[in-house]
Amino acid sequence: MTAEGKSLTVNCSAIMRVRLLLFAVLRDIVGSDEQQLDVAPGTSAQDIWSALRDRHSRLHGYVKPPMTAVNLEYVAPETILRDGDELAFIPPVSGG
Amino acid sequence: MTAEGKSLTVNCSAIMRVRLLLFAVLRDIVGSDEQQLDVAPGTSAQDIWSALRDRHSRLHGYVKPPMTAVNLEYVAPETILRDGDELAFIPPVSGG
Amino acid sequence: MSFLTDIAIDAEALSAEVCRDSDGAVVTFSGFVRDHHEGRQVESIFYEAYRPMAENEIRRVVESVAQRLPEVRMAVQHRLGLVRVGEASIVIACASPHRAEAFDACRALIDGIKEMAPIWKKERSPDGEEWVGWQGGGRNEE
Amino acid sequence: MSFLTDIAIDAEALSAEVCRDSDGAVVTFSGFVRDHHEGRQVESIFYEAYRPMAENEIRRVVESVAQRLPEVRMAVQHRLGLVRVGEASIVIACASPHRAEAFDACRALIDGIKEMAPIWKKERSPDGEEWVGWQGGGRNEE
Repeated sequence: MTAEGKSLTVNCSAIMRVRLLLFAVLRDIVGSDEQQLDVAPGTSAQDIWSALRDRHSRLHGYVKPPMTAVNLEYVAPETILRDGDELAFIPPVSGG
Repeated sequence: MTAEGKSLTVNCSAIMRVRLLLFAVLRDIVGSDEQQLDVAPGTSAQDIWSALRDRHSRLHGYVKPPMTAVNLEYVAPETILRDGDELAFIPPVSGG
Repeated sequence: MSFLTDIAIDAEALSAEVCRDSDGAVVTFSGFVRDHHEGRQVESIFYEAYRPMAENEIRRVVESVAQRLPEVRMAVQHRLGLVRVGEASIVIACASPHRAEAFDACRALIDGIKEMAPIWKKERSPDGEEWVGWQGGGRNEE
Repeated sequence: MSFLTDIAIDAEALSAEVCRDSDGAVVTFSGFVRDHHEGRQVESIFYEAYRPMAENEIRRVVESVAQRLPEVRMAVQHRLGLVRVGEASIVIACASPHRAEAFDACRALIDGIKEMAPIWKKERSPDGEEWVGWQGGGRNEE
């Protein structure tokens, strides 16, 4: 796994593009609100989280992501991503 | 028991004065919203109701009054009245 | 302050009255005159009260809720006289730091007031007027 | 129609929007920014949302309540951006022929929206700013 600039690369043989959105405290931790990721077929949301976690010490304690959404729907973190997906990790919500 | 004009006399040896208030459908049935009653010591709210009932056919089926209030408080119909009391029979309420 | 009013109720003012900066939740209940009741068309409702007793009974309901839920601030206005379809006959506002208590208080207030306050309504429909509920002519004992 | 707004919410307009002449009850919930939270003084809250998903999730909550309580008409507005102490962050209005359903729907909506909608708040106090709740730095598995 390599990490160049702001882009987060999970697999070198990537042939799919996934858009990662980051909100609230996660955006502050990661330092950006959106990243374009090139990922290999078979990559799960959990795989992306694990890569994110490896790069940010405040996330080290979190083996699992808080909540995961793909294309505006809550999904299990094990969900396999597809080309063009919009992925978001949802920090615990506090609306209302 | 005698009934003259609008006043309702429960006992001829009356020495107490009670104010009877009538609301909503009861006022319409009785034809007045307020009556000054001369009653004997020991007269209960139930006694007043029974006299009222004898005089108005639409009340004949009601041995008991709907609800009874003396001096702005709900009371049991058996409550003995005292001089100066304000008595009201409360038809089932429908506020709100 | 009186719980009864002869003019239109200002719901917004009632909410503002109870809500402090330490309150996170305001729940309101508004009762409106409906355009129908038990199959009849309704044009307006005339509300009558045994005023001093209605004030007492509403205060008593408010006090009993306040005792159980001391963090909630409450306001109640019940309208009397002629109320037209679409106008509010009662508005209740409950403010609290948290929402559970505000919902609880608001529901308890309207239930208690409907049960206890000596207030009656006469419906006016195209066919005439009629007191709602008990109208005499029946019986309560065999 | 959007459930999210960047300007002050008009609670009265929201009630008027849902209430028809056949409705006897309107229950509203308003969430306000409080002047304190967990011992800290609060001056304002900044609300952020994953907007398209928040719209979807709120619509989903509304639809699930509508399916269970088909007689209730509902309106929801959640404010985003900077909201000061004493201003409403969310207003919900539920109108129904009878009050039980209106209370039920209103409570279910605020509970569901608070649980599901991807919306976050950052508190601004005299000491600085802080996201409420989860802030990283802990752990979720041994």
